Amino acid sequence: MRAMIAIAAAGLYRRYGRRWALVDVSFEVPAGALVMVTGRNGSGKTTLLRVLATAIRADRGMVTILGKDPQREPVREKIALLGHRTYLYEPLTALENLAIVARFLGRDSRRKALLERLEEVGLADRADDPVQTFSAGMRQRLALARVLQQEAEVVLLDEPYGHLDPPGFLLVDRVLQRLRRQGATVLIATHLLRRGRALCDRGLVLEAGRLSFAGATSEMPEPPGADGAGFAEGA
Amino acid sequence: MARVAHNRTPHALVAAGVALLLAGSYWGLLKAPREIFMGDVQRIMYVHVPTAWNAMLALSFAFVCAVCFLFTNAWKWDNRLEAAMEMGVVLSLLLCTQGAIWAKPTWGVWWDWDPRLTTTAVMVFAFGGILALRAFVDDPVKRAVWSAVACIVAFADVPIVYFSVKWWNSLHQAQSSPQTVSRAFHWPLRINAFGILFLWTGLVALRARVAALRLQSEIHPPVPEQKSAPAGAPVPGGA
Amino acid sequence: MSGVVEGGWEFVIAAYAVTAAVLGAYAVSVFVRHSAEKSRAAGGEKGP
Amino acid sequence: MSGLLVALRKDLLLQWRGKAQIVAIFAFGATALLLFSFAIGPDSLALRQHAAGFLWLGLLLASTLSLAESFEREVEEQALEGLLLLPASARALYYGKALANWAQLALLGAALVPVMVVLYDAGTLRLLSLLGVILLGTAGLSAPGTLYAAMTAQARARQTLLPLLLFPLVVPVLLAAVKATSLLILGDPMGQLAPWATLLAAFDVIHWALGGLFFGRVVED
Repeated sequence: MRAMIAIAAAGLYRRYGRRWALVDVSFEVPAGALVMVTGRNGSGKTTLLRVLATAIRADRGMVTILGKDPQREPVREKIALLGHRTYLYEPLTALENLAIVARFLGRDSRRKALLERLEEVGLADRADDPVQTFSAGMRQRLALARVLQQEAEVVLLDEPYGHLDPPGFLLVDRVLQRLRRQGATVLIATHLLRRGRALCDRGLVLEAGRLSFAGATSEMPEPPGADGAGFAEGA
Repeated sequence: MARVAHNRTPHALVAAGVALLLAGSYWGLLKAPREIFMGDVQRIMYVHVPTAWNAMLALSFAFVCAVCFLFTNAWKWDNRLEAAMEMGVVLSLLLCTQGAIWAKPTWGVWWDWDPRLTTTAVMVFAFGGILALRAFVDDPVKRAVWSAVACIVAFADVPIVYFSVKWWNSLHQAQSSPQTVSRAFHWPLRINAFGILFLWTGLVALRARVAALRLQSEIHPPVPEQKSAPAGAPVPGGA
Repeated sequence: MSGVVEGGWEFVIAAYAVTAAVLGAYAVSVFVRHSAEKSRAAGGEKGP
Repeated sequence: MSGLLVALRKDLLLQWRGKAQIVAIFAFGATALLLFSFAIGPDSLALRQHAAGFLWLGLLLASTLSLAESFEREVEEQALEGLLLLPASARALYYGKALANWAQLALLGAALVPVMVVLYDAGTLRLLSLLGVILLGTAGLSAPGTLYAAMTAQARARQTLLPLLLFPLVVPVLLAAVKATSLLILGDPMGQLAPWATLLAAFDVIHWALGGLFFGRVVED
């Protein structure tokens, strides 16, 4: 039997004003795959992830998530997005931010369960501090915990390694591997080619809004100037 | 790419409107007899009342456009909404000015908090505020949806504003209304009413074209290499 | 005594003048904007 | 229903964390009341006569600050978008926020009453009726205010836009609330309080319904 398709994009176009951010992007991702999306700054990675997460609409084309049209059928609860913005409430504590998500989704919002989640991202000792006292890296960890709190089947992570320290890099690696074991379909947008190659089985390369490569990460072309020398990939 | 129609109907409407207005004003100013109680000042009514009808009509059309936009998401309704709202604000502003000019010789003050006139003034600010909102939102989709919503909410507010001002100012003397004038006074009123109607429909049609052209330059750059764009996809633009 | 408003032609003239001025100015502005947008759209299509 | 309670709880918690802001907004309103009396001069009769109008003007000016503030937290890290993607119902989010804003504005109004009594010598013993008028009036500010704040929070020149859009719309609230409060302070020989309260209630019903109907369209992309 053919593997189920978790994410299907067909002819996606999206523009911002006069500029096209996505041009005719089509691909399919089988369920359970771990896929990296790469490309230079402004090549459309963030736009692609936001379109897939239904945060923004495509101007043309069709997104299918787990066989459903997310604009019409209830499939949003199975998608989680880690975006450039953290989706956190600054004046609230780490624990309260997670509790809000848990309550909206009808999940266990007791302190013990939420603390476990914070433990996972190494923030248990700051559980009762407001987010506005957090550093950028700590916010990223909390945003990651917020995404994990959704327990989604399709997880879209936009630069999950952003702002993180070397232990944070390892944390993201662990999270990705765990998501894969649980059978989630994961798409990460990242500039860390070596790391992405090691972790992911498939890769997508965007160039000025167009998909220039889709296939196994081992066959992925080196983008010009990205020979690894300029990329500090941490621990 | 949607082409903006180049037909001349709006120009013809504007020309017809101007001609009717000239004829109606000639009749109203020079041929119609003096009114018994109001004297010559009554002649302001031949232009004031038609303006009032048409201001309300233009804002009602804006409301219809807003509802149509929210149901269809078609850009033409957004273009028409922008045009009709602007026209409605201009006509309402004109109405307030005429009302002030009418109030001075009649009641001795420029502004007397008459419910109809006060409601019109509130509408100028309400719909003028929405036009300001449009100017400050760069994303065309958000601009269209928000102004349609704001237009519906403001329109729903009109009767409440009217009744609240009416009760608030209930000691005010009864207003003379055009229904009380004799048949001889009807013709200039009607001719001017149709004159303004033709004028504003023509102007709104033209203004909607302006909006369509601006929208096209804003959000409709040519699709790079239109090789596999699916057919039937929504294309913005159009008057 | 009869309450008839005498005179007032200056107000009548003012009302008609204001109406003509406002409608005329708005009409001119619409025509100007229309021709400006049309020539801009035409220029954009001919551009490189 | 449970979504509404979760949203309301979230907004009340956010307001609790921003209590310093609420105190500052109250101070702004009280300052406005003080300044209005300077505009009239030390004429106790005239001040008493205008007390209700000043109270509601002060509340209206303060309300734009508190309404705008309530969306500040939603847009700075796009938390509102995060909740919509969960997905949380836009209607629940709207009513949660509008109820929380209502509570805050009513509290603000109640807190400004003693200031009015002291400054203008304009008190009333019909405290329950006064509370009712404040509740009805602030409900009329909160429903359209929450809808418009959601728009203007994401626009340029938002400090100007919110009052520009909101003030013409809430003219009936201002008229009716001022009249009703005036009747309570200066006496109501004709029994005119009920029609004004009814007008406020009608405004509230219409705008609370419209807000819930349209909020989804306003915040969804």
